[in-house]
Amino acid sequence: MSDSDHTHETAPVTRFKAPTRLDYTVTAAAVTADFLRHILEQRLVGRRCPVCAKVYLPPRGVCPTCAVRCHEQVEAGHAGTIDTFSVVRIPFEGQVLEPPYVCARILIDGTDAPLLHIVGEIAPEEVTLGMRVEAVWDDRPLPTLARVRYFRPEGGTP
Amino acid sequence: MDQPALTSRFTLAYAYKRSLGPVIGAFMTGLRDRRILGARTADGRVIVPARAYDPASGEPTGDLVEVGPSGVIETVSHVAQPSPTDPVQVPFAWALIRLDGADTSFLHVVEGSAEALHRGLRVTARWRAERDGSLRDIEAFVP
Amino acid sequence: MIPTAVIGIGQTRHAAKRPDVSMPGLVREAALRALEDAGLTFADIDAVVLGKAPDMFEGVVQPELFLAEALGAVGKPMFRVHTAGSVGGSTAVVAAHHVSSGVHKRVLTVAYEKQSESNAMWALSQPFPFLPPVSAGAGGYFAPVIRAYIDRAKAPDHIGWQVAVKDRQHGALNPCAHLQLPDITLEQVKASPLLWDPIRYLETCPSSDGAVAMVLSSDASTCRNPAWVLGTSVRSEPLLFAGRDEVNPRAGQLCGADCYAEAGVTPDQLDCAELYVPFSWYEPMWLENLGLFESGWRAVDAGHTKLGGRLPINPSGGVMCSNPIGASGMLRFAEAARQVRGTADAHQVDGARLAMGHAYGGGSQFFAAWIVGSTRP
Amino acid sequence: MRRVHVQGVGRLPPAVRNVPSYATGPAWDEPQWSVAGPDGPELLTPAALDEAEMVQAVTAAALADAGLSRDDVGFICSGSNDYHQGRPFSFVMALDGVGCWPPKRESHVEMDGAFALYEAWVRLQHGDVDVALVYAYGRSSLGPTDEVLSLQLDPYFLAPLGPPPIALAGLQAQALVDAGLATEADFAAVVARAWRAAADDLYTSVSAELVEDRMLLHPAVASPLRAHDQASFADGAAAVVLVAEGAGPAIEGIAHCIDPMDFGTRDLTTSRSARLAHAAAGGGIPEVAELHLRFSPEALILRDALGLEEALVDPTGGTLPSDVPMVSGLTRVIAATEHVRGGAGRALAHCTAGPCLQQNLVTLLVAP
Repeated sequence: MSDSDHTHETAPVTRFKAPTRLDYTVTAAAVTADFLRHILEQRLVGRRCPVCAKVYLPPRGVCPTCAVRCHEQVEAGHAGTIDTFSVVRIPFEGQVLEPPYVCARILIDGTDAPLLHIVGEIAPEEVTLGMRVEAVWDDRPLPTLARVRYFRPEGGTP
Repeated sequence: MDQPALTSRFTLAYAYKRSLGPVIGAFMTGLRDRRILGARTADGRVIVPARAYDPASGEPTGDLVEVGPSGVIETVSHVAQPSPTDPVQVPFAWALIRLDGADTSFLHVVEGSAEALHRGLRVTARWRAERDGSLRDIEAFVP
Repeated sequence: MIPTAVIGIGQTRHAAKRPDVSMPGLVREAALRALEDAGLTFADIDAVVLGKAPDMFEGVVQPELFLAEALGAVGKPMFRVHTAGSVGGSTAVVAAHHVSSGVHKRVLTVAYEKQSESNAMWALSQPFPFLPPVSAGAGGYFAPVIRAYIDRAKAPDHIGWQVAVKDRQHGALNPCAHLQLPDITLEQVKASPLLWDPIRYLETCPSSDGAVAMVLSSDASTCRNPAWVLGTSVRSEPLLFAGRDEVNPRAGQLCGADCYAEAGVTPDQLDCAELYVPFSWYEPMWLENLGLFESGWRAVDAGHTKLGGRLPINPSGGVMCSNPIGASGMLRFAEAARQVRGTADAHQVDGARLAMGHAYGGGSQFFAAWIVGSTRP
Repeated sequence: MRRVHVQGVGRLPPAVRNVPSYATGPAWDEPQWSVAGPDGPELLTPAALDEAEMVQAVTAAALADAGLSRDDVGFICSGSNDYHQGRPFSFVMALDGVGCWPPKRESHVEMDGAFALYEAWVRLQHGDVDVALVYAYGRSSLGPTDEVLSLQLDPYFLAPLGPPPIALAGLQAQALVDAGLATEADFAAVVARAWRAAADDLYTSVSAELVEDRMLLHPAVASPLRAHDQASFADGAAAVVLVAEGAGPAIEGIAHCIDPMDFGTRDLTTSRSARLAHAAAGGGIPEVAELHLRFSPEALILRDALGLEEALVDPTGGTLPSDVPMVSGLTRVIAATEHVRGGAGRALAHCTAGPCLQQNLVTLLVAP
């Protein structure tokens, strides 16, 4: 037994902390890598399913309803329509933006399924279903969907 | 692919909080107080570490019983080069130790060279000076 | 198919934190109560089927492995299901099939979550490289769907408040329920902060620690009041695809239809239902999705879904009162069984003979349901 | 019980990563996966495919092998683990690969795909569906597979000490040696034979070789085990189509069982759960067995527990040269299926989970 003893606690032990840390190295699959390279060039390029002809943005390696691989790349527009949205008003762990902000499902022109993104340059109360919005690009060359900083009302804020 | 792959590092890290309940809590409290506790099963065996249930049957256990802190190595696997996450940073072994008074063996580490450690060797717990109620309150077992 | 019955049910007291128990302690609290209710011990059980949501909530990989000892599964089959939020329901279905198939006679099924070991929001919002950032949180995912429902159904705002009040009034009759808000009012719900517009604070479920267990058996001879499993179903669809209707998902409709067909009943024959409603607006949405009412919000507005109403929904208080995620679905299934066994105590629906349990998960894409009855099929 | 048949199989060859540094033989190229492209088969590196694409490749292959279409499938069940992929709900996006539309009866286990196959078999016994599609996918290339496996350990009594998988396997191996049941040379022989067999197997991408008499010269990592005694991890995916009343190899029995995790209450020289699972699956001696090995000593324990004395074991090389997390058990079923298709009368497929063979599943396949 140890001679010195610095432990003076007498209350029962009821819990302990268990720190875990796992480091991963992730490589973007080819379909995602293509999309992100296009994003760097300020282009939104989706993929079309060879069976149902639906266009997905971000592109999908496999059509989720037809289970076939999608190879054909399709240039989408930089504007779209708000399918639906919510206003995030609470802070939470892991959050990137300062609330309140509008999180919307946007159907980009030339695509068939909505993209989840942020709507900016407009008061949350002013956002409506069916509103037309356009991409505002970030100046930084981010190889992620954050290259589009947010979407704003088409033609800029009135 | 003729273009370079996009590769990114990603870390999943979190400090989970484990609440212990009465029996695991008593065991950890015991370690902090330099005591190793087992639990007596319905058929009279003493299992270590103490748990609220018999691992073999799931049935509740009864009294807590102090065991060790010395015992005998039952099985040993030697590690010549400790990794930074290992409990000790000198040559050591992972060992199943039958503590005095226990009917099951207890997994911990034993310090020593491969030549020095073997089945049947008597070892005893060396306690950490700063203890907080976890298995690492036992720094290692030593011959 | 071999007739299968629920002959034992146990659940924990649900709370934001259960610092008084370990994970084995939590699951045993439910499992031992279920065994006691069934008049059995672990030795009588042939197999254990465990469900819970992501391992990352507690930071233990495949926790069924270390929990085998606590659940008396040593020397037996131990099975683990994970289908996101619907997991508790899917797990009960898998357990029921273990019996109905004739593979086992008596199965213990358990579902749990100990969310206080971490922060669920953290576990779910870890930004993964190259994926679109999830910047909205759990409510942020479902709030746009709720907005779309409100817009489509032309539902008035107070429907969400009504469900929030009704479920908390029901939960106040259930001593196991986490939230105890017997005096909650519409005004309080209406005045509570908007979290994810249109969802207000009091229209959301809590985050809970809890577990639930059931004993399923092909031998109900020792049970005075078994709940017979008349129909089971699971249906899934992809998360995101062109033309997907998340307000009224096809997988949910088919899950309900399968379940009615297997049970040989029509929705109007049900005496009550426990539906997976983590945000109050999901009650009217699921009422329509499952074909229980043509207009969900009008049914709520008319009081049809209250205890004493035409079809009481979530008499236990539901997910709106207790949400140990991995267990939430199985709690719905177990509460449905309690109703037809006549053991639902203060939240008993008088004379309930036929009840439905329902769960969903992922982005409203994984569905599970069962219908239980007091009469042997 | 309904007789259930393995009607179709599909898999991606395992993409192996951590081969022992002292393995010899021809250097192998980075493995490539052949998947359907717009103009015929396309060769891609594993990293080029996302999980949905991996699942698509194997499920399409299994359905084609079975001569069935997606519309014929009544139930889908999959196996995977979030931690190997590094994110919660990884199975949600993978579901895209199987085309779960119109909505299917579908379920998922946080276990090896062999357990998904077990659930599908139970579902076929329930009787409401006749065709089930099972798949599994896993990557070891993304993260620290050993550390993920260590997070399986009891979070109160084992995980805080952090023993790596090879340390626990080392204790099991030493228990065998102490009991006089095996020697280090026996372990080396298991490994050398597995790698030799894998080099001859068309399906594996491994062509490295371990020379038996030189293997013991390398230092132990956790005595008596050396680096080569641990399976090399790989990426991969696999799928199986099960049908009731079909023509393919038939499932004679399938069962699983678990031991305590607590090593102090187990006899590590044997596997009670493997023996019980084998008995529950019908027992008997197979002609050929495909084992899910994480460490070489497990071959000796399973040979005894599963009664394999007379059986041909792991003619494909098994999992020591290529262990795909959450997939290896299902690929054992596929390998066993192919043995029966090739004329074997009775084949055994094994799957394990947890430290030191804690949980075991046994599938017995026979000619239809």
